[in-house]
Amino acid sequence: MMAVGLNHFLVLSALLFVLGLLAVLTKKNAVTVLMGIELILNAANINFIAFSRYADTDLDGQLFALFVIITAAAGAAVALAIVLNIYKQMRSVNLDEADTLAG
Amino acid sequence: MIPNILSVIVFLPVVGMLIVLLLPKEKKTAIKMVSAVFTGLQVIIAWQIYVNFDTNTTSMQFVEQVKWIESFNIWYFVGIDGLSVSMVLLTALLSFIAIVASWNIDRAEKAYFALFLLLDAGMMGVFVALDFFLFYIFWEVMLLPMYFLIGIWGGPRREYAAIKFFLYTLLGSVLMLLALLVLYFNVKDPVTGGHTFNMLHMMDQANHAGILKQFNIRLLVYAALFIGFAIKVPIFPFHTWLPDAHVEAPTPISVILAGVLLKMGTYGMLRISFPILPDAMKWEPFLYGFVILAVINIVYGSLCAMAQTDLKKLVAYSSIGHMGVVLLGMAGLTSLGMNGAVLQMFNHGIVSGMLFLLVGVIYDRAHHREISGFGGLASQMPIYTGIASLAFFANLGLPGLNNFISEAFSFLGAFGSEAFNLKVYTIIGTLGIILTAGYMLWTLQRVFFGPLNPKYVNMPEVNTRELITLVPLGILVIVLGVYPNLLLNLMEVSLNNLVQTVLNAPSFLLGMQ
Amino acid sequence: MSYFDLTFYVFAIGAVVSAGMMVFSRNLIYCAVGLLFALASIAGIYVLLGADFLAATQLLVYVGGILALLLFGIMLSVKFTGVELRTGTLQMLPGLIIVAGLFLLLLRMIYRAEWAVQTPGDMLPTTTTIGKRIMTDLLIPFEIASILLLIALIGAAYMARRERS
Amino acid sequence: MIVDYVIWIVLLPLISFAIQIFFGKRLPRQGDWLPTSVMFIDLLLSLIVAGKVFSAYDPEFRITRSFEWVVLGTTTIKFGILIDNLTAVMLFIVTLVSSLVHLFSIGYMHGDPRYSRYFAYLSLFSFSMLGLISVDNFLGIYMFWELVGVSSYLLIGFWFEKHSASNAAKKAFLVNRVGDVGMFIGILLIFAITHTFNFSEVFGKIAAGELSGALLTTAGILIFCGAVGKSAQFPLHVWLPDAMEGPTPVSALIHAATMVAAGVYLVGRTFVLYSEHALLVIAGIGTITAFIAATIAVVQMDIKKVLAYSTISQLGYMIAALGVGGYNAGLFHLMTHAFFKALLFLGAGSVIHAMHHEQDMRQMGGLRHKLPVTFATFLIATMAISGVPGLAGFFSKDAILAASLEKAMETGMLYHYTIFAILIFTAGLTAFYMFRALFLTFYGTPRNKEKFDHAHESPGTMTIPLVALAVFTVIGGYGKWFEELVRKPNLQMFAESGAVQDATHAATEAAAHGAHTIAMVLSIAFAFGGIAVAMLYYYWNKYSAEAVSKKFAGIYNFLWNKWYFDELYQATAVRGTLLLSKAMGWFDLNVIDGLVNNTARLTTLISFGSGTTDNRIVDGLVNWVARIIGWFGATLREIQTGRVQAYILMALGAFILLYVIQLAMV
Amino acid sequence: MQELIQAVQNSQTFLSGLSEAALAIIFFVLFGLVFATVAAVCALVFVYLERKISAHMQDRLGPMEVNTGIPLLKNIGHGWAQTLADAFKLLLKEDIVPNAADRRLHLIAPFILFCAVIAAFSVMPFGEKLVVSDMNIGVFFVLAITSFSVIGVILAGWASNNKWSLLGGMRSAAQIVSYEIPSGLVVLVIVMQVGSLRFNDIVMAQAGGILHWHIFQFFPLNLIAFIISFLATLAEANRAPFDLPEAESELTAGFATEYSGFKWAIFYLSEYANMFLIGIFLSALFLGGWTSPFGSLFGGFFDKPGWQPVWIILKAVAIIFLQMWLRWTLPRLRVDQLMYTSWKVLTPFAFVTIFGVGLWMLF
Repeated sequence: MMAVGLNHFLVLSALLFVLGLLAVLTKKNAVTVLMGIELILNAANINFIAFSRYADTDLDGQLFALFVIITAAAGAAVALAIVLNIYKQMRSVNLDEADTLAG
Repeated sequence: MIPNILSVIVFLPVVGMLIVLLLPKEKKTAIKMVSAVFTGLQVIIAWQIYVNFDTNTTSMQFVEQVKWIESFNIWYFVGIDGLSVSMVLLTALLSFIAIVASWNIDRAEKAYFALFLLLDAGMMGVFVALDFFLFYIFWEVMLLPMYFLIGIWGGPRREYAAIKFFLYTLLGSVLMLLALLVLYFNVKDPVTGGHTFNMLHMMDQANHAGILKQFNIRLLVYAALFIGFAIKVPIFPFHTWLPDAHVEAPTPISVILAGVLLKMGTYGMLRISFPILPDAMKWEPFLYGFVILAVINIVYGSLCAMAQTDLKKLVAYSSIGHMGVVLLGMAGLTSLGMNGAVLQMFNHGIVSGMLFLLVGVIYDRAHHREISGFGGLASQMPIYTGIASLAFFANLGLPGLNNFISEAFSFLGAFGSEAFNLKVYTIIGTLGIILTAGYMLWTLQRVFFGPLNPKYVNMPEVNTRELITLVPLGILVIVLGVYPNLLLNLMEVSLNNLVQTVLNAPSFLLGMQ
Repeated sequence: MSYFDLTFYVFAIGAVVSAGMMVFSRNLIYCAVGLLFALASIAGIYVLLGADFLAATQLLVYVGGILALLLFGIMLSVKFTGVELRTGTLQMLPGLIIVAGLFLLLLRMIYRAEWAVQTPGDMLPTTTTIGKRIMTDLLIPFEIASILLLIALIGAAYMARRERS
Repeated sequence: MIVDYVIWIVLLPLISFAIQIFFGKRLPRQGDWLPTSVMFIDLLLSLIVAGKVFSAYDPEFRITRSFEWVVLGTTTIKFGILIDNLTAVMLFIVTLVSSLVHLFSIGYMHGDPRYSRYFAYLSLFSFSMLGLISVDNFLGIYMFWELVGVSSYLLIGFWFEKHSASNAAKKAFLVNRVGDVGMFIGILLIFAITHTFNFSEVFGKIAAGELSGALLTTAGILIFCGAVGKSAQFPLHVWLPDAMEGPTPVSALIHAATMVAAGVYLVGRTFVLYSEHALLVIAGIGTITAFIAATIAVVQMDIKKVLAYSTISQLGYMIAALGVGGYNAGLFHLMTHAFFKALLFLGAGSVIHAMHHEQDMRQMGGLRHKLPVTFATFLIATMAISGVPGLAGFFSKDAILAASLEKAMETGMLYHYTIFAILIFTAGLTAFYMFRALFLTFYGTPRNKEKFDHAHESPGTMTIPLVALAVFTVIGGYGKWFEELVRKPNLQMFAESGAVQDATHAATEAAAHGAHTIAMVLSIAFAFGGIAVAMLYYYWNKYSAEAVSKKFAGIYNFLWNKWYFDELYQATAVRGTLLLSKAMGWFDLNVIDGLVNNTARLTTLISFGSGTTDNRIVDGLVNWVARIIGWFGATLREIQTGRVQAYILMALGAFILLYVIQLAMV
Repeated sequence: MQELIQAVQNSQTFLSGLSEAALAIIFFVLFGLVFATVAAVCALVFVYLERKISAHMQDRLGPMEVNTGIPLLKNIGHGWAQTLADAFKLLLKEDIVPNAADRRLHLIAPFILFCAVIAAFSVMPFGEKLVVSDMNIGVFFVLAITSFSVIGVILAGWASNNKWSLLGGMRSAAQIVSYEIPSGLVVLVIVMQVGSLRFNDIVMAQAGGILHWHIFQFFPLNLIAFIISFLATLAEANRAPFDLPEAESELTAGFATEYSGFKWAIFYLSEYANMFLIGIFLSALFLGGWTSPFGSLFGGFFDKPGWQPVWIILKAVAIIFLQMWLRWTLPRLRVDQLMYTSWKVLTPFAFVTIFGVGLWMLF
């Protein structure tokens, strides 16, 4: 395995991204979807930081990652509140049942 | 002298309308007062115009020219000359009288008076506009309120009448629009070289370019304009809207309809078709067709009038007859005939206005207009009979009253016109006088003389409000009858000039053959 | 294999495996735990990339906060305790195909693109520079972020309240 | 100076009319004194004018003054006054008769509800009549022509409650209008050619030959139509008998002396206009009218009707006289006729007044003792009209007969001889029916006892005018003044080349004298013949009129129904126009309006047609398209599962697809 | 870590041949074990201490009997081997797992908790050189790692599949999370004064005798900060007045009810390790860490590097004693009081101190 370079990190983040996406796409439970989303965000963060490390000197990437984390936290809180409300509404959190917006 | 007096006189009623619209619906008297005041002001301004009118120049007076729409070279171009001054006075006077006459309109007064004032502005605008586009706009503005006024406040078959009136005039104005466009695109603006709506430029044949040079196009445009105005006059085949409109319209509206709207057709012809397309006008087949239609109008109108049982319809048909005389006078292309025709337009406005008011008086009391329904009113209402007989005699052309003068001049003008041999037609036309006398006296006899109809034993005499509307018209009838110069010397110079320009205008005929 | 590579692979594999666990496991809690280890290993990767401050924030915020939140979410949104928390999957096959396709595309992109790569400098402590940058250039985003968090807080609290009452 | 008098003569009645019409009721005695006094002032003024004119005693006497009324570019229309001997005489006649009638009506109309308005109308009539006489141009004369028509309309239809009265008024006005239109066309023709209305200018142009030949004759005839209408000549005479519906003084004033004379005056005034042929036509119509009227008068039973027909026949005489060139004979007869006919009418009026508005002679009889003054004056007038020598009537009628004989001798045409023969015969007839009326009313036994007892002589206001008129009837005829002053105008007089004395005048003098004596002899013979026959039938009752009427029933009925003219006109003109107007009305209502409505219906039909086709074809198409889209929609709807994850999946799928395609393309 | 690897590689021992990565693994394992044992030993000592102190506080003797045969040690007496006995007992005790519980989670939970606490030690400064990994973000790392324990608690509560343990878990998780905030804020106060997150920088800032300790700077504010920090970290460790979740009367042992044997020992151990962590953490921040209280008084004798670990441990023990003292004197807080103190008392005061110190430093 050649020395760990930028591409490795990119591959890793791509892989994580894909896994997160898979979770979002396939998981029935809303909470797991949220987890999937968190994972996607982290994958993005890895990219940011990887580039901030390899591509430029100052820490813009890291700062951006920081803000991503902050917003993710806020997002997760609100998302979870919503999920709980859905639960209160429909007694279950399975996304395939929450299809009232069906066409 | 009020600066830009014409814009004031045109837009004064619009201001009035706005004020009326602002007033709450309940304040009926206030609405009526406001509209009366504004039309009164209009009469005063009209008097100003009359006094300050310079009677010996042929050029336009009180001219106002402001750039309106740059891109299409449309100007707010207003001005009056001998031809339109009488019409402006007539409109102002009749509007005021019609407002006073509509004092006992009881349905939706606010809308009524607002629409009326708009109509007034429209009419005034038509007579002062010198920019064809502006003319057309006022033509349409005048059309709409009239539709509503007939359609809402009219008699039993008002919708039918209103729609018929609207469609007819609309057809006319569509044709006029076509002519307008052809003229717009083919008349070179001497100043800028581009297109122009300015009528004065259109009148100058030199500015005609493009297809307007070909004679058959000119004929087409003249025909379109003719039909457009013919509907308004109305001329024989297009006249059937008039009786219905008159019968169904409320009294003050039919006063305005007969008094002013009919004159717009002839005014249009004199202002637009004659000067702009003189050769098309002088083209033999068109001219003789025009004269034949005029004569038909006279004879046919009088005969139909004789056959009517409804008083208003009778007056309507008599208007058709009298307008026939105007057309005849115009066709002669003599100064005497032309002056007679324009004077007839004014006089007929006064007389038919008076007749409709009189019919209105009876209608308000008896709520029906069947001639046979009345009888022997003379003994019951002497003053009313006096005024009515004055109006009736004026209508049948008794000398000493205004109609005679204008009819005589029109016939004299038509008969003696060198340009065309209208002698035979004029003689047939004079038949109209007998027929008019016939049905007028017959009506006078059936309505006023003979034993008093028991139903109307206690019919109240004409009240002061009605007198206010009738007396000034009566005075005018007598004064103009005795001394017509009051109006004639106003319009004489410009009408002679119009006749001369049309007579010796170059003919594109040669180009065609 | 340098120490650096080793740690990278450790963390990378840890992250991927736990992410896989999260995705494919049926039991909700296992998903949560999977996510936990994934996040932890990602924190590790941050350290490898010289973002020590971020690693700590990652741990603090993600693992301490969000994950706890998710766990709470899972527990509160379960009809009754004790039953095995099953969460099925939907349209797994198509999902897999699409996701695989996407992954290939990403890979292609990664290897095709010529990244303006520089040789990485040595790992400097980042906290001070981050602190300085936040307080100077990025003051406004920082304040906005704080407001965002406040709003999220209030929103979540409000919803939670209504939810309880 | 004289002109100012004339202007005042004309305007005074107008002023009194204005005052009377508005404030009549409120004036003391309902204002009857105002118009009457105004009339007497006018009489005085016209006497002054006459005096001045007679003192000048110059046939060429002529004063004109005019002012510019309307200026229109090239044509200027001037309006003015023309005074010459003829005007002076006419002024005198009109004012005299009018004032006497005013006086008479005070008594006659006493107690009428619309008393003041009656006098207003009288002064309006006087104004228009005086205006007519004094005006100097064609347009002016036409205007006053119509005004006179209107005032006669108002006066005839005075008692408009009576249906017959308002009908008569309407009839009068319309018939006049027909005549007026003829005249108007004539004026048009003249104006078209000469571009002026003024008499002298027109005549100057004719003299200069601008207007000549056929055009001149037609113009002449057309202008004569006006006269026919106004003076109730042959075709348009039907309105005069009906005009008797009006109050008797009105008939006296209008239908005896003044208005009807206007026609004759017009012909007189514009005599130069008539070419030879025109004169023939005029003479013809005059004689026919005289003959017809006389025959109808013979059988009339209503006293006023008799007088009406006698007026028509006398007018026929005057027109015939003018036609045959007896210019001053005709006009002289006009003057004398004005006096005795007015007298006859007023006499009849007082009889009717006495008999409480009974006009049928069959109810009268033996009134000579009851109404001595009326009887005396009536007798004088009857003698005058019959042509008994010594009275005014004889001189003027004799002059006319002489003129016609002279014309006959001069032209030697059978046409003129027949005219002379008819005239002579009608003279006899006139004498017969006048005396018949006299005997029926005043002699014999009273047929209506009850009315006879009530009859009493009329009050002073009514008898004075009778006496005055009687005086004029007697003295009116004497003196040659009329002949010298009222000279027959001829073209030369107006030619710019200055007035050339009429050389030929003397030559005709001698021939005239010969004809004169023959005519006089014949006229006296016929007059006394007629009187004798009348005495036979009605005085000595030798033969009974009824028997004759039974024997000649055919003729009698024919005459009794006024030669069926009324029915003729009714059938042709009146009903014709009404039918035509009904037809036109119907035509207008159904055909034109029908046309419009049908086009409307057509358009609705077309629109309905296009509507149906539209919604079947186009709509069909549209619906079909809609269905397809609906189907697509339905199928695609499955995709909208509502599950967020499905959407993301699809999005990503699409993204990959695009990416791949893009790759493939590159 | 890097230098160690370099040193080994070029030390020509049999180890240098290995790749860097292998060496890294070896070192990792090595350090892990060292810490685990040190922590374990300390915990045992503290367990014993706690038992004795609480007894004496309640005027009783505490464990006296348990002893071993080992010659020297047996005559210490006072039941010093009691904790050993307990430990052995727990190790041998049957490990019961509720049948419906989630076996794997049940197993992992305690270890997560334990790892969280042990990992925090890697940063603690026992001396200027005596620190495992002298991280630049030392303090922040401690906060981050301790937040792991929340997960452990939740999982423990959930995995034991019984209502009480779940509620206990939830409640203690809530408690830990809500007390994290004041402790985090208060740390900020110190970091503001020192300007760096490294422990050694903080400690060195307090060199020079007791007067230089942070607790005495900015007089009242830092003292308040110390108190808040002390209480908050206490609550985070679920100790004493804040130990509602384990309150015997209501929720039996809280999230640890279903645990027995070795796993329970782990819990117990991590609790005491946490106490010890708090001690060191607070002494480092407020009480001058490894600096001697005497500063240059005795000619800087006590300041020598050798004394540094002694001072820090002494201070830690003092804090631990304080904790124990609190435990056995104050009554337990109700849940709402618990939350109330956290949100309505500690956090506001923390803010006050931050502002106060901030303003103070400006002038």
